[in-house]
Amino acid sequence: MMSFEYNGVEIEDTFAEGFAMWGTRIIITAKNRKWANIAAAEMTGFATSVIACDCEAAVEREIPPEETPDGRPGVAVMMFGFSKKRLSAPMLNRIGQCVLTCPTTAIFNGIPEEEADDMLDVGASLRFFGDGYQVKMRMGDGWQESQRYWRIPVMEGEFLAEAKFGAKKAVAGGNFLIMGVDEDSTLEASERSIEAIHTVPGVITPFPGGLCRSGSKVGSKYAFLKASTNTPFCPTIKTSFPESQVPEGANCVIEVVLNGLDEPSVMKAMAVGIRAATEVPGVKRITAVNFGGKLGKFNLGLKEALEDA
Amino acid sequence: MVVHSDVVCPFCGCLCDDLEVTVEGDEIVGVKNACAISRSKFMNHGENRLQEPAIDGKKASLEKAIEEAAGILADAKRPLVYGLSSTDCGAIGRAVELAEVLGGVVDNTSSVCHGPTILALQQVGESKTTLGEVKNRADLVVFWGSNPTESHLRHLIRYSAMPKGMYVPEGRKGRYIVAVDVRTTRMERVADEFVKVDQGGDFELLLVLRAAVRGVKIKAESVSGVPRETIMELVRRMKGAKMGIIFFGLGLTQSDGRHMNIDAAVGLVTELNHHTKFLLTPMRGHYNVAGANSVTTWQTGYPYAVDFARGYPRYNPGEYTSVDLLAKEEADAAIVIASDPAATFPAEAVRHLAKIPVVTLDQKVTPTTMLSRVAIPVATAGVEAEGTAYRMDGVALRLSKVVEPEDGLLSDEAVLEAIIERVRALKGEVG
Amino acid sequence: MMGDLIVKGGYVYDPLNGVKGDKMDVFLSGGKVVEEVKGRDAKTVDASGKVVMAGGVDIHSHIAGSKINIGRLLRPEDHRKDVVPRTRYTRSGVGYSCPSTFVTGYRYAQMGYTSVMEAAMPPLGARHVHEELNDIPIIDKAGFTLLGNNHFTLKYVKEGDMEGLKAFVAWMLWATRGYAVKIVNPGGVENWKWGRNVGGLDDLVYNYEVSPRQIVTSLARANEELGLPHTIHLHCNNLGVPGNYETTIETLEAVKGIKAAEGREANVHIVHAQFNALDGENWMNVKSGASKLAKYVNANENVTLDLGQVIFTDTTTMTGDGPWQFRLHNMTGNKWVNSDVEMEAGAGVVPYTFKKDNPANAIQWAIGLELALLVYDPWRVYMTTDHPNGGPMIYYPKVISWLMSRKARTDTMLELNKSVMRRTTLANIYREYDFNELATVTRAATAKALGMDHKGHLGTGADADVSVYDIDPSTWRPSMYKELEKAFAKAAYTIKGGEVVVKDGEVVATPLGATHWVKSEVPEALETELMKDLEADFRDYYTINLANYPVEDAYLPTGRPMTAEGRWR
Amino acid sequence: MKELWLTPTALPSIPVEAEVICPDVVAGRTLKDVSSLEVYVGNKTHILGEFFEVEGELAEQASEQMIVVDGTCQTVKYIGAKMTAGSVHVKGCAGMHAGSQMSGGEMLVEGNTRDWAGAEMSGGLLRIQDDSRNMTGGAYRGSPEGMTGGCIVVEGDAGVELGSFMRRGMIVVKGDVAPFCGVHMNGGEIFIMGQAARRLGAEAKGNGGFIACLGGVDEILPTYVHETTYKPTFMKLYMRQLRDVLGLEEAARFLETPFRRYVGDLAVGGNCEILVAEK
Repeated sequence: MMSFEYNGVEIEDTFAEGFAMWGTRIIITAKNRKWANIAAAEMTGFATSVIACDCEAAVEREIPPEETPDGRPGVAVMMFGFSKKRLSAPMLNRIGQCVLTCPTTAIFNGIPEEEADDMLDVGASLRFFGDGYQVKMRMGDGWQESQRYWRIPVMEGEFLAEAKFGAKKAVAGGNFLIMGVDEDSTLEASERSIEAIHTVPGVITPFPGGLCRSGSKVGSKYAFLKASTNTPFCPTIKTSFPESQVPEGANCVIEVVLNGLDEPSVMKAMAVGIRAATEVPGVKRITAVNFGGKLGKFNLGLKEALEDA
Repeated sequence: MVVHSDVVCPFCGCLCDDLEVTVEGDEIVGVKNACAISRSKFMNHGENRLQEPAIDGKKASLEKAIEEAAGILADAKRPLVYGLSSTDCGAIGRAVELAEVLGGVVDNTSSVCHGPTILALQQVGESKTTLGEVKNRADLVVFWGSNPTESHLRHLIRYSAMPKGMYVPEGRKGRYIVAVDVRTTRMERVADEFVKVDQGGDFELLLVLRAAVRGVKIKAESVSGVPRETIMELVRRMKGAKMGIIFFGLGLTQSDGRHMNIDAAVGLVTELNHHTKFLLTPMRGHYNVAGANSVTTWQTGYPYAVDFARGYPRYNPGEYTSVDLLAKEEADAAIVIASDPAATFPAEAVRHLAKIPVVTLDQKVTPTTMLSRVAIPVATAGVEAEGTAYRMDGVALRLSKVVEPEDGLLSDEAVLEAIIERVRALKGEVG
Repeated sequence: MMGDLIVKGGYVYDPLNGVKGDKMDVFLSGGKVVEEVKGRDAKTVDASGKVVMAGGVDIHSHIAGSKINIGRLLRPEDHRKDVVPRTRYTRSGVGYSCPSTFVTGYRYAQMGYTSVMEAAMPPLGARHVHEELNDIPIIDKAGFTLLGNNHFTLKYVKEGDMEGLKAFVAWMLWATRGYAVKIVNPGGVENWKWGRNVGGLDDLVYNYEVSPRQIVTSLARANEELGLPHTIHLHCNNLGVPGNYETTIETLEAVKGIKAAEGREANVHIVHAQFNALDGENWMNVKSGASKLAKYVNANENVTLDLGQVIFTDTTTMTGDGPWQFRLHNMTGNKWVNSDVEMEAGAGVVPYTFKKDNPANAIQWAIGLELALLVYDPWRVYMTTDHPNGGPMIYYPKVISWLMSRKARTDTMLELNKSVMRRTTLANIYREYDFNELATVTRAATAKALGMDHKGHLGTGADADVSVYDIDPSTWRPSMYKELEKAFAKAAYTIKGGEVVVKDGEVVATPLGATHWVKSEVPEALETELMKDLEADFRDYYTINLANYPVEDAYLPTGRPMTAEGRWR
Repeated sequence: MKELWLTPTALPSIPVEAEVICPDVVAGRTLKDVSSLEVYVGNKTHILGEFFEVEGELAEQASEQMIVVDGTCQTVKYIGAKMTAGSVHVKGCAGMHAGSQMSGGEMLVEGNTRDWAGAEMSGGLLRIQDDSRNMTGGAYRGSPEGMTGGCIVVEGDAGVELGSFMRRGMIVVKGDVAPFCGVHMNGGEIFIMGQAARRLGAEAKGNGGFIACLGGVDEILPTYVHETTYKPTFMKLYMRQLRDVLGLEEAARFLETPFRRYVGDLAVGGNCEILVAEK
């Protein structure tokens, strides 16, 4: 495989294979940062990969009070699902179980209608939790952009939820693999990578801490298994696995996986992530995972990403 | 000597139709069955009469007076036609036509009495009946802010309290009568129960009654000075009545809250109809104020405060009502028919009335005729002229002529017709 | 004195006289249609290329009296969207669902209608009705006296005193100057005075212990034995209740055997049948019962009906059916007026909007048209909107287009809630009225049903009421329904009593039309008995004296009595 | 925006009905045309130019048109009525029906307005910098729908029946409000920063409607029940809107204020809210 050098690190001239998903952004606010973060953490729990989770979700960023609709500390959470329906169902469940239940929180749409490809009417179902005592709140009718909220009475007070959330045709499956000489340098590079990625709006990294150490490939020798460990990149079987792709001198590989609202954001996030990784000594090579373009419609080339950035 | 029987009384909204009027020559010498006010109206119809047509207080011929009146009105930009509740429907129809020809405003006395009743009706409706239903069925009668012992003297006897009816054969004993008012009136002696409500507190009491009828638990110890126990007892009575009715008067329409008081009363009655039969009826004052509303409505779509300035009727009490037009110094001429605004309107309105040319048609000398540029005496409808009048409940009756008017005295209708004809001529509309 | 008039060269549709679009002249003289006019000073109305018919006769409308006036009073918000300025010839007013009196006359005349029946006159309110009728210019009018819940009716029915009932009906028609016997929700309105209703033909009226069945059959018999020109004019029980087509058919079965008066087959007229032809159990699963009702009507010649066609608009409902109006108020939350009339009747008024996306409304719309198209004999089904209940009468041209053009129906149907396709048969009906049938359902048949021999046709001796519409039937096709609508909205000419009152759609003269009423002599002995009865009950139960009850001659400046010969025992 | 200047010259004592003072009417005309637009005084027809000096520029589209009325016009009715776009600026008082039934655009009245200002409004912004009288944002007689959208800001006091039969939209009053505010209300929001007189929310059905009393209230109807006192999150949204969009700085004071929540009108089975700021 062709490769090129970037910041002294070998980058394979390959591409990450992104695929289409629907993505949304929810802004959770609360009385203080603590409760906003707790709600966000709960809501994005167990949402790493649609292989076995109902959706992919993660915190995009924390939002300072000045920028939230109600002036309280906020967190932007993004969620991705394979269709509008498979996005709104987990949204409803997770908002219902993790945010509605969490003291002092409120939720707001994070993708304005003019930027969205569609609006998901989560409030239409969520409101029923009010058992008839929910109140429809309208703002701006006839003189500003019309906004709709539901006010649902809860024991602690009132849960305020915006009725509709913008959804976009988004890109999931952005990734790159960092291969380092040892665990310390690889982990360090990966963490820096994630930090950098979080500076790019519209992108999340749904795996633990943004990182996936296992990787995965489609299928397995066991017929009942949909996916299994990414054998070509496992250093411990570097020799015994015939087509291993772990380079000489590399003893640890960590995958960075990211989803974004659009292709440019994902590309940009990959670029800043890769660049941050290359700055850590001990990183041997960086590559990306794809399936020959059979799985997803986005070919997110590493070279293009770095060149554009 | 001639005895006219079944004569309709042209005094109050009761329009009692059982009067016996005895006439000798041209004089009424006796009135039977009538209340004191009615008798006095018949017996004294000749007193204090406006003697002859006058312009600026000086005697004039009828033709001259009509000519002058037509001139004043035809020249005006914002003429007001007002009064009409104490004359017959023929005159009312003509008054509407006059206003239309003039491009002016026609308004009647409901503007200052039961106008709020109409505004409420237009908001929420009403549930009403002719008075016979009350006589025949009502076992609960509520008088709210009305005192028939002083304003509608035979109401209690003929319709609402005393009469034996089809399903109330016991008469008074078959009915429970409640009076609600802000001060003790003679109704306290008539009623089985007198509920004293704080001044300006009717609205709250009506709302609470309605809520209680809906089954809402009332927490307040008292509302508008009425203890909770009294309220709950009243609600129990209302829901338990076979047929109940509320008669309301100016105590409700002209007190704090005005049309909203009636709105709330209508709401209470509507609510009660989910449980039993309940109705309400306004106690209209002038004998044909209901007719004034009726005629104006069928001719224009609106009951009072109708503006023809744009060639078609427009309606807006508060804007086209007489008191507002006068107080805002908007009207520049007025014709008053069978009414005495100079005695009854607020001072600021009267002040402007005194400034503008006024034409008045009346039988008697009144403060209004005295400030009028043109005053034209007319025959008394229901005594000296026939016509139609509408009872407070909307029943139309034929007014009779029991004596001939003095020579040359025309009815309101005839004078208005003559004025319309002259105005048309002045505006070049003849032919 | 009016001059003679020749309506020249139009396509004349005069179904009663078998004229089906022949090109011919109509001669008018002395307020009548004549065979020919002599002399040169006859004026000519050029009708060439146009449709000529007798003036329209509306058999069921609400144009005068306390009910419509309550509607007017209640709805200033309705008036302001349709204002009518005064002109050189006409008074100003307001239109839409509760038009003022003057405008009512003008608008009917502008559509080529020259006679309109006020379908509900409470006797105690008759004076009021006549006052308003006298303020409705141009058109001829008549009021139908409400008798189905009258104390005396119930009393005579209870006593089984048919002769007493007949005498009372005859006297009432005189006292109110009424033209026909109107029955509204028999028994239900009396029960409403206790806040109740009747649920079917055999429920009992409180205190009187008589059933709607007895009331209807007795009044129908009395009506026919009195030889009144029109049959009973019946607003059935259970109006607006899904499944009520059964009540309607049951009612028709009940009157079936009653011998009709001489000269006609019919013994009952069902009003605004659309509201009484609902199938299903509730408003959620309501469907059309029109085909079932139509089937019954096709098989039974004693029945006539009018449509009560629904129009999709904001309108004002008003009926003598108090309990129904309360129900409607509770269904809609709209403002509600109830108005009871002692000893006799009642009424209710509620604003209502028929909406295209409302499944029930879409079905109701279809039911009216199904009835019109599935009843084969146009002489027994008449066009009305039950103005303003189904919709304001200004929409008659729209109804005409639906009757005459399947395309017009389809175009409307496509905008409606889909239930109209599934729960009615309208989409499968291909019938389209021709001009002859239209003339039948709008004038010839209605006049005939009313027993007005001088109306609804253009034969010699008929009243000189003629309408001319600017549409050429030789080139018109059903796809051109918009042109049709336009032509019937504004008549090229309307001629009333031989005088041109509308020209090019504008009113040019406003004579006062006649008020028709029926005079039926009562044998003296019976009348004496009746008066004794009336006097006693008036004294005890009414709030006005009997002497002040009958409408005085002064209220009938243009009264036109028709004499009915009764059969007495 | 192009500015058309109308300077009142000699206004008669009888009100002038000038619904032509509206961007939709003047846009696309010439100054001469505008000057000869019909206005009504009593039963007579006049032209605009008789009562106003007409100067300035005219736009093709209403949305590009601003009308400045340079003076006080208490007796001029229907200014800005039924406007759909553009802007009207009255540098004085305006007569009855100012901005009534407007559906878009902005109208500013520097002085006070008479009855029915913004009545049956469905969109746009009407700002009155002094008092407004009765029926502001209300329904005309018989109509079951008053305001259905848009925003009215009254910087002075407001008269009775403010927002009657309101269905949607927003009204903010900086001063005091007379009785029967929000009567028959069925949606929409009303904010009262001064003192609210009694009988507010009478016969209100609710449907998401509420009245927020920030400056105190004389008396709550007995058919409203007190539910709780809390700090509603949603109120923060409105207070920020008042402060940031409408420039009402005082609103910031209520960002952290607890509110007493009342619900009614139980007489009509309603669930309208009255929220009273705790002092």
